[in-house]
Amino acid sequence: MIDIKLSDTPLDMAACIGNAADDACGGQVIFAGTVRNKTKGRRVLRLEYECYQSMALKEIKKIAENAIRLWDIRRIVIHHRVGVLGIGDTAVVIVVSAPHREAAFEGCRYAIETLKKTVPIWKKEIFEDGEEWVSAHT
Amino acid sequence: MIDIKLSDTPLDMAACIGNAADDACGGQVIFAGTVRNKTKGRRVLRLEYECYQSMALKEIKKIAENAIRLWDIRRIVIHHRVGVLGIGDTAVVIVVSAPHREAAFEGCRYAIETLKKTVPIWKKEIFEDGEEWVSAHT
Amino acid sequence: MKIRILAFGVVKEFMNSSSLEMDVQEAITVAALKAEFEALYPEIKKLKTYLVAVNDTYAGDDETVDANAEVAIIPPVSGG
Amino acid sequence: MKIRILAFGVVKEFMNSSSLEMDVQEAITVAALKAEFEALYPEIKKLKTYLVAVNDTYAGDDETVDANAEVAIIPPVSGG
Repeated sequence: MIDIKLSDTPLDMAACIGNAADDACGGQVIFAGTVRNKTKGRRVLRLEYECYQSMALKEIKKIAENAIRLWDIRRIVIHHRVGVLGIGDTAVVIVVSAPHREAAFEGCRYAIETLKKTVPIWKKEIFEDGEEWVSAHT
Repeated sequence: MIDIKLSDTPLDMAACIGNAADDACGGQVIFAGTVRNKTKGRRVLRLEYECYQSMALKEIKKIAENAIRLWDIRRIVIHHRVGVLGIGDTAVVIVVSAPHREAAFEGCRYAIETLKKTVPIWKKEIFEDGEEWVSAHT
Repeated sequence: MKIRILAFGVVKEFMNSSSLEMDVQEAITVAALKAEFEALYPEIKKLKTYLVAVNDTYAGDDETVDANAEVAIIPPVSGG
Repeated sequence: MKIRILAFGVVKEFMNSSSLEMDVQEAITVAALKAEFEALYPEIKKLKTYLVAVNDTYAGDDETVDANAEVAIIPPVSGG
């Protein structure tokens, strides 16, 4: 079971976890990416996320399908937020349910690592004294 | 920040996650261990957990302290359930918050692996046709 | 032929627009398209790297682009 | 001296009790205590392994146990 979503309203962690519930699973690993108050010592005011929606959904779906193909995983939920996020807000939630915990850990870590490399979502960090598209420049 | 608990009532996942929130953290990794409906093909009716409470709390505290010592982790929550659990019930919740996700993954996995080896908690699986203390015999 | 190019993130910002219509030769390759885009917007060369997507899929330099394709310039992603 | 031994899980089950008072020599080692316990309850030898905790802490075979100690027999744990 795959459940993916791009949302411009706050992510519902409880719903993500509930959607991944499965009586045949003994382990659930969840990754939540949240907005940190500092980047390399500079105080962050907020983040602005944008995405190439159709392609982002397609790439997220690929990640979910690959995770299920590569590990013994029964359910995977990947919800990503877009728009303006404040400190402490949740940008991404990934929930992986598997019969055994090893697969849940591996699949969840694979999903977030791959998402950060392949999914066309971009964030701009707004600092007190400027702003920057993360990872854009060396 | 360390938050540990042994509970004979259902674990409150939302509270565990909330307790681990930290504005200096960009990643939260959560492990939830749930009761599976089958073990090696045998249908499970329920699990019964018991613990050596004072020592279990001490060992869980050691795990939390070691995780914080070994990785750049700011908060760790470890709540474990005892008593009778039905299929789908949550037996353990571990939440690790860290500035960066790698530490959160490593710390969370370390915590559950170590908990399963060192913390004096025992579970008995009740099947349709018998019961068994998990791991007791070869 | 005319093709429409979508822009996101830092690219949208220096283009001052979320899309662009470019007049290019028929069946242009991704490599040739990149060269024309770089000529129009030299700022793109300051990026760490960038990719091109054709119809929602990352495209290699040798692929050709036809008139109906949805083309997007993909600066380094930073989701999560 | 008399010491009190706590039992859990499968041990509690075959002892039919959650604790036991044993009469042992002063400053008995953990190893000697295990031997006496095994003599009383041979079922313990069927376990994959077991440990002894003294005052809430895993204890090595060479450690000694005094009369006020809280001793526990720890069959293979299975939390999580």
